[in-house]
Amino acid sequence: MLQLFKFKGGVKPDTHKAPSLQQPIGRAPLPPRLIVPLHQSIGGIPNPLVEVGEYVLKGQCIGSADQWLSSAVHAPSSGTVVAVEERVAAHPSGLPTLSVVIETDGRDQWIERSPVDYQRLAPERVREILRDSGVVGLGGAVFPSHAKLAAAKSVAMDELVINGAECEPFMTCDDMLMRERAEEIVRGAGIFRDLLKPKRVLIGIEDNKPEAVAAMSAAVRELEADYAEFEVIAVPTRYPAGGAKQLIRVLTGKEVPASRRSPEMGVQCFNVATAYTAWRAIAHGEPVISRIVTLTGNVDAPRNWEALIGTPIRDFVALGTPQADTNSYLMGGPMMGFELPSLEAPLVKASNCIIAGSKTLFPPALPEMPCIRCGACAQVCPHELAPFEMYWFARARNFGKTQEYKIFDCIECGCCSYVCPSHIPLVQYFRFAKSEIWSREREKNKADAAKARFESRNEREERDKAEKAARLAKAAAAKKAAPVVSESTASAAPAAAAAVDSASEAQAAKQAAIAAAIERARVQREAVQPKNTDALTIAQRKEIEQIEARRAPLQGATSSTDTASQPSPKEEQ
Amino acid sequence: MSTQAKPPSAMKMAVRTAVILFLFVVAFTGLLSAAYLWTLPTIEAAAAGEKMKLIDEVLPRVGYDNDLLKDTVQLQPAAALGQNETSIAYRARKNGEPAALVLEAVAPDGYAGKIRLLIAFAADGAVLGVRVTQHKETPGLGDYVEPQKDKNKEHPWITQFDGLNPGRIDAREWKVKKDGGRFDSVAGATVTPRAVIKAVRKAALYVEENRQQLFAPARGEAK
Amino acid sequence: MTREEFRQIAANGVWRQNTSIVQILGLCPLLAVTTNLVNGAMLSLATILVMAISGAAVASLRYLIPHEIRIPVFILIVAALVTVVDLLFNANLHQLYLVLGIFIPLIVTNCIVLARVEAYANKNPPLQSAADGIFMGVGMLWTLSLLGGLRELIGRGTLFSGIDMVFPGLHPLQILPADYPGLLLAMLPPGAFILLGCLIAWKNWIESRAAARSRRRPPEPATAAGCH
Amino acid sequence: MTHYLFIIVGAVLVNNVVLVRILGLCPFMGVSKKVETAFGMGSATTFVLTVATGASYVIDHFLLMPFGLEYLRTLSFIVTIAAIVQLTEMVIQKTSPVLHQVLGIYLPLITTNCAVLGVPLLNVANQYNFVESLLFGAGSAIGFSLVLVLFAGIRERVEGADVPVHFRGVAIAMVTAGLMSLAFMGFAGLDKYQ
Amino acid sequence: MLTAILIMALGAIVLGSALGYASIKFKVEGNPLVEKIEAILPQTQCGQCGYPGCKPYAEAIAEGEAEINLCPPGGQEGVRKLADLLGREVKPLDAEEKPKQVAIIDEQTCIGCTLCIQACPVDAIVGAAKQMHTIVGALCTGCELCLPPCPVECISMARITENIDSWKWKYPVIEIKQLKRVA
Amino acid sequence: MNFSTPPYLAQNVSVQRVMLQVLAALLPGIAAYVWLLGPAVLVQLVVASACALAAEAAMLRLLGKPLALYLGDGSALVTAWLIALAFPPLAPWWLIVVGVLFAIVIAKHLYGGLGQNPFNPAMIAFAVAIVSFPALMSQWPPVDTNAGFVDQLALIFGLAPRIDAMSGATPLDALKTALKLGEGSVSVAKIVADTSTYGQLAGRGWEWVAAAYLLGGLWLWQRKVISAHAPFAFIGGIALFAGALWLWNPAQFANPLFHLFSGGTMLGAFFIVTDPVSGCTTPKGKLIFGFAAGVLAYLIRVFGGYPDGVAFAVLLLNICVPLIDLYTQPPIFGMKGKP
Ligand SMILES: Cc1cc2nc3c(=O)[nH]c(=O)nc-3n(C[C@H](O)[C@H](O)[C@H](O)COP(=O)(O)O)c2cc1C
Ligand SMILES: Cc1cc2nc3c(=O)[nH]c(=O)nc-3n(C[C@H](O)[C@H](O)[C@H](O)COP(=O)(O)O)c2cc1C
Ligand SMILES: Cc1cc2nc3c(=O)[nH]c(=O)nc-3n(C[C@H](O)[C@H](O)[C@H](O)COP(=O)(O)O)c2cc1C
Ligand SMILES: Cc1cc2nc3c(=O)[nH]c(=O)nc-3n(C[C@H](O)[C@H](O)[C@H](O)CO)c2cc1C
Ligand code: SF4
Ligand code: SF4
Ligand code: SF4
Ligand code: SF4
Ligand code: FES
Repeated sequence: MLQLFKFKGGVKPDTHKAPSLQQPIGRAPLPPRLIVPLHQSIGGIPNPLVEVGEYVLKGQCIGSADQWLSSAVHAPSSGTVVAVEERVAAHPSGLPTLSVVIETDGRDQWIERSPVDYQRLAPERVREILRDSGVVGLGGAVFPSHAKLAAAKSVAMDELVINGAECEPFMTCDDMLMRERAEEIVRGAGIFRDLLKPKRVLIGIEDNKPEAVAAMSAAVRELEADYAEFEVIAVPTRYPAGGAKQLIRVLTGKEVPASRRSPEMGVQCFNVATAYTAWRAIAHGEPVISRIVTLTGNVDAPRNWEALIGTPIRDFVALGTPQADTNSYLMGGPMMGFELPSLEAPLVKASNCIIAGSKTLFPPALPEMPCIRCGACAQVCPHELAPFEMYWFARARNFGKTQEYKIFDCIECGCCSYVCPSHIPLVQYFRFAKSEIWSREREKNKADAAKARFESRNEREERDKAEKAARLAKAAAAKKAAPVVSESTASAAPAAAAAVDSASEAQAAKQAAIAAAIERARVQREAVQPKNTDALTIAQRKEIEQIEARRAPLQGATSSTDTASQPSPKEEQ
Repeated sequence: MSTQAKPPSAMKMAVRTAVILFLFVVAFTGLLSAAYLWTLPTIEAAAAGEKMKLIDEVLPRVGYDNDLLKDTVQLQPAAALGQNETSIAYRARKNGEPAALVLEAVAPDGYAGKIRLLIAFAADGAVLGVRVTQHKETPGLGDYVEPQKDKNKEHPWITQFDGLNPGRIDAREWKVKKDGGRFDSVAGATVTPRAVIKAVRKAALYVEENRQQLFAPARGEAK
Repeated sequence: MTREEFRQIAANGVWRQNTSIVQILGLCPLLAVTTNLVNGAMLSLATILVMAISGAAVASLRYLIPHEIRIPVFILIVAALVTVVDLLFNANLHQLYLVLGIFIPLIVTNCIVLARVEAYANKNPPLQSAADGIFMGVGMLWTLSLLGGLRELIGRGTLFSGIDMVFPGLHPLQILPADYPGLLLAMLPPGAFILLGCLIAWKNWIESRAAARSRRRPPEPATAAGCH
Repeated sequence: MTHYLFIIVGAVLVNNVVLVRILGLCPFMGVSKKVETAFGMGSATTFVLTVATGASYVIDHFLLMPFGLEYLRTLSFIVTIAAIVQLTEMVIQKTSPVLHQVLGIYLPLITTNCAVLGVPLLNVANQYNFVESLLFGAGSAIGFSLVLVLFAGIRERVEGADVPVHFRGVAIAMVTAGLMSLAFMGFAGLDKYQ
Repeated sequence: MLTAILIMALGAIVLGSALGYASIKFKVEGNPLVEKIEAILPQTQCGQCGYPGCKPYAEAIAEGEAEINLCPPGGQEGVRKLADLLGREVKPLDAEEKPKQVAIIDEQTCIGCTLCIQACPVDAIVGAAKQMHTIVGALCTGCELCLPPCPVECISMARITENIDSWKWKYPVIEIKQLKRVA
Repeated sequence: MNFSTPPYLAQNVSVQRVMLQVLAALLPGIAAYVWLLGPAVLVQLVVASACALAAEAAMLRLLGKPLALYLGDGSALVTAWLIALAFPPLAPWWLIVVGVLFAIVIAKHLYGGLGQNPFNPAMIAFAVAIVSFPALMSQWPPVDTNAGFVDQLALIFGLAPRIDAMSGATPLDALKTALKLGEGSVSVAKIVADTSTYGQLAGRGWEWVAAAYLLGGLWLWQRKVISAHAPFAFIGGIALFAGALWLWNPAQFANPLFHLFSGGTMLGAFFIVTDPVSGCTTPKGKLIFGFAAGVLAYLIRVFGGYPDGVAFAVLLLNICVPLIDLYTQPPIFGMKGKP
């Protein structure tokens, strides 16, 4: 048996897993409308490939990966695209994001699927297929999996860790998946193994899921021949044993610091569901259009459902019949998840669990008291940070100090908040500090770029001025018909000679043009202004669109980083 | 702003600043020295007055007629006085006859370090007066040996020594009441008085021992 | 010097740029000698003298002083004046001289003196500079006296102790009952720091009240720490 | 030997320049907002103060005392110190930009640090010899730097605290200094064996 | 008295010449402080501080001539950083804090006069003479300098609104009582 | 809006519970104290608690903080009880009031209240009192003169004159004075044998009070309210220095057990150096804090100007806490053995 290691800290909340384990995975009914956000993974935002009114087939790509670090998005069922617009997202902000809305036709008609024998393909090609099938980490981070499948060049890959720990309370989607589809998970892990070529493949499962351990062990045993280096290991139950770094630590003894990526230390980690979807994508040609979602909490029928991505959460939770005193819905587990701002938001690839909450299940937060520096938070922090110090400085908005205390090593697991006797929402403070730091970083970069442009502009102006002076001097000299041009002016503006032209004349012409233009514009404005902006004619709209279209490439050409700050045309008026 | 002007060479600059500084220094040192010379006599008088004021507290003017600041004797360091440097004793005379002696003693074992005392002795060795001139005893606790700080304004603690002659009083009595002696003390702070009492007694015995030299009429060095 | 200018200088010195509780300079004498009111006041008077004369002197000589050696020259002027004052104290107020100890010579390094010389006298005419020195000193005078009075009162229950060193005929006042035990801490360095802290907070309070009244909009707290 | 030890302990802790003797307060309050800067100020002051005590001793014993010019002490000490500071600053700025980064902005402030003049004057009052003077100077400077850095540590922390509005900033720093000074009273008596 | 003057004069000559010599020998140009200050300023180059650009303002601060609370785009946060750097007390900003903005050109009205291009300090406007101009949103710092020169007033400022990528987690708890107190 | 944030689960812990456990742990010590010196200390506890709650309430009102929430947290009571236990039991009532006011108003609320004070409020109270009123603070009733409760009340409330008989010194103080007066001619053994002040280990009966504090402290440790680092480092610091000097010269220095069971050692070790707010937070920091405080406490009580050094030692270490914490941050996950 493998020697297990320990990670420091961690907590043991009640698991509440049993209720949703009573039933096998069900297939959620097809909803009348699917709302598919284009941005469902880390990385570039996929470009929409469909227009309103287009008919799409199940599995048809509707958003193509934008860059290498990006992942495609597919239609979960067949039907008509009724809108490509901003829809509220399953995101704590409750802000909208560009989504494709499909009215399903109930036929659920697949596009043509093309399974491949990946062992014959070049690894590059396999990764491309995974990207174009929208395979992303289903453990929660939705990081494009193909990007994680390139081994570091300098370090040999020792271990591939398959994460079946599922340490969050309430959540059972991975557990059920392992119980019911163990073989496909193992085969999917086999793809990862073949791409990464590790010495061992370690499947870690918390020891409170004996059925899953048994099922996975059986699957590995059955497939023995090809999967000899696979090992299924029960790890002690302690939140957050499922955090990639914690699981890696427990299984291999390696500690991956925040500043490094795990492949650099010869190990990589994937969630079991990710492995499953990878197998489906390669061996069946099925892109990621559905996932297992646990529906539990304050509902009459807790259960795991295989639901289509894009299913509105309102439709989804109805499957479990929430009880009357339900007052909130969480997406994700109770430790790391968030309260859904709206039930109109759809399920996405990251939605592993929906919990209906009530006052008794999740009592309202007790009032925040001051930190008494008791150190309990530091004792349970799996990353061995000093949460109370980060809190102290985050609260005072001293962000430099929070970084000194390594706020970016915090994985936001919530253990610290869980044990804090002062009921401080520590994780919130950390999130607040992190997003402030990021935003300042953005602003700083912008300021630096602005400064550079300002300086180059100043330089250019200086040069122009010098040139102009030279030109004028030359012109004056010419007028005087002086036979000799002074040495220095000649060298200063050698090219200007061709454009000798009375400067004042040009000035006058320009002035007149401007005056005319001003007049024109005044008339124009007077004509336009009284009109109400929302009563625009189709023609006018078209015109605006044309202008927009003209601007778009311009923007693309010049804007480098921040497309976000470009206001949409609506705001313009 | 003469940035356009060529900066002068280092040597030239050195000379220039030196000269200017020189002029300023001469002017202001002159001013200062003048003030010093002008105030010098007053300062000396003030210092002497201060000294006399202190001495007056332990030795009333009526008892002598000489200028005792001029009639001094230098004492070598002596353990009995708690001194490890030379110190000065002032001699009071009445009609040329030795009348009293004022000297400094140090009680090394106060609660918080040394306690400096000024003691006046009569020619017969009796203590005429004691004053604490410097100490670091705890304010509000041990500092009642200083008459200004003593709550008992009528008979400050330190006046208990007046008129006593340790040569005639038994050593056992030369202690605080708590230890079976004759001196009062404030409860809770007996370290300080014990130290002062011991120091006064030692000084008295020293005077007794060296009376010859100390009261000798001629100007000479004692011991 | 116009009236308005004069008023400005006075207001700056006495309150707006008060050295002790606004500029937080010249702290050592402020805290060290204020064990009673008389000490504080007398040292302030000495400082006023030095500041007025040095201000005037530097302002008159400012064109003669090269930039490179301006600091040594300023210090020279101030030090010479301080020593004169020191000698005067020694001669005429000998007892007080002994009490104030090294804090008279330390007027030289009292940051205010040099700061005013450098920041004001070096750029302004003599009359204004002298006025500036005097009013800066007046600002110091009232703060030192206030602090000294407070410390004395809390620590001992008296006021004006040591007045006999200046005016031999006068006597200290016993304000609190004679059996008041006296919070000795107030007379010791910790008490000085804490009371000065409270004094500064008091000034902040007055200013924020005045600001609130005049603007009906509260100012930001002095330091932007804490939560909003 | 123990005598020297007691001088140092006395100067650093028992009679700490800042908290007990109340000298050098302006930089103590002014340059203690951050530990880093406090450290720079401390280093600069330590250097200058040690040099200043040495120089003052030499001036006092070889220029002033032989001619009975004790009344020129204040004047000559401070002018010398000012010059030393300025020279040091210029030399450091040219020769070691790194060091200047650390100490540069503090050096000019040192001239107006009472401790720099106060310690040589105390040396004279205590009648210390050359070695004792140097030790006392260095000890005082170390004591200054020590409390400065510790104070900066506390201030950094207190800046995040919910201090009542009117006490924010300097006022609470004063109170903190007061409580530090109270704590330092605990050392009282530890040097009395000298 | 004479000895006094002599001895002091001796000292004066020594120190004076040393200082004078050093002041030339060890002369240093430039001021690293200015760079540090400038790094804090937002580089909007708007001139609202009363100086022609961020750098002149930085120089003025370093010289001790300018207050640190004059830059509105930097906001209170900028004041705080400057105070930190310079060891000065934080002061309230000498203006209202404005929300972040970008300039938008109404393309229908624009006559292509190029005046705004000349005004924009950070080259955020593109376009050629007599053609339509457009503002590159990502580059615009919102300094409003292009508004006055436009002869046809076709430029307006728009607030930047939050989207899902620029969204920030909010400060967790608002201690209401506390707030009231500060106010 | 109900601003709810993850995690949505929480352990059943609160500041109030922590503080109540600390108060509970003090009870055995209080019982032993009452048994030894009579019920006077109970009066002091009541005075201190009432004053602390009143001051806390006033400050909370003044600063506009929610009264109900903070007044019930129990931290003011912990401070008040520690003050009452550290002051002489027959000290006049106003002395304790002054101490408590200093602790709550200046040491605690000027820094923003609970959790934000850099100095230990109770020890500030003690230091202020002993510096300002050394005489009152060094008068402890001898263990034997068990005056009646009424007499004790009369003394506390100033209705009876303070008589010398009521003012002894603690064993530590007495020993120090005796050694000082003896000037090396008397040995510790002789002094201890001479008077009735000294009991088996430390002062007569005082060791029982210390043992009861120890008991309470161990219970706190077992309940995980405090960690063992600081207390044991503190005890170790005192024991090490006391032991070394005792071995070197047993005539002049009392044995380590005497030091461990007299004065504020045990109260300090388990209730004062463990104060989470003003103490170090890292494990290594706690060790340094405890050890250095122990050493300083020993040096001050043996060589310094005050009868016991725990308060000053703790305050001096409070000054160093931010820097100790800064430089003893343990390496975080993945950074072990790396800079
Ligand atoms: C900006 C960024 C770049 C990353 N690049 C890679 C990469 O090149 N290769 C890789 O295997 N993982 C990469 N990762 C993935 C992380 O190392 C980590 O495995 C992944 O985010 C899973 O996170 P989780 O453990 O929180 O789910 C990257 C992550 C981020 C945020
Ligand atoms: C605190 C925490 C707990 C996590 N728990 C789990 C878990 O129980 N199961 C899981 O598969 N991933 C979990 N993750 C995500 C993993 O860190 C990691 O992203 C994932 O295993 C990588 O696989 P993927 O890229 O296939 O998602 C957790 C992450 C964090 C930060
Ligand atoms: C802080 C403090 C300061 C003290 N200062 C003095 C002092 O200055 N002088 C003194 O005699 N006793 C002082 N004592 C008291 C001594 O420690 C000792 O208890 C006392 O002198 C013994 O006196 P007794 O013999 O009257 O009981 C002080 C005590 C304390 C706690
Ligand atoms: C283990 C423990 C020890 C404590 N020790 C003290 C103490 O020594 N002094 C004190 O004033 N408060 C103490 N408290 C109470 C509380 O932390 C204190 O009031 C805060 O310092 C006030 O902010 C203690 C609390 C706990 C939990
Ligand atoms: S658990 Fe809470 S109270 Fe304790 S140190 Fe951490 S943040 Fe502070
Ligand atoms: S949320 Fe961050 S700080 Fe808190 S326990 Fe988890 S990793 Fe540590
Ligand atoms: S106000 Fe600010 S952004 Fe505008 S020019 Fe001045 S420093 Fe730059
Ligand atoms: S486009 Fe206008 S507002 Fe934007 S940066 Fe240029 S001048 Fe400023
Ligand atoms: S007055 Fe002493 S340093 Fe300023």
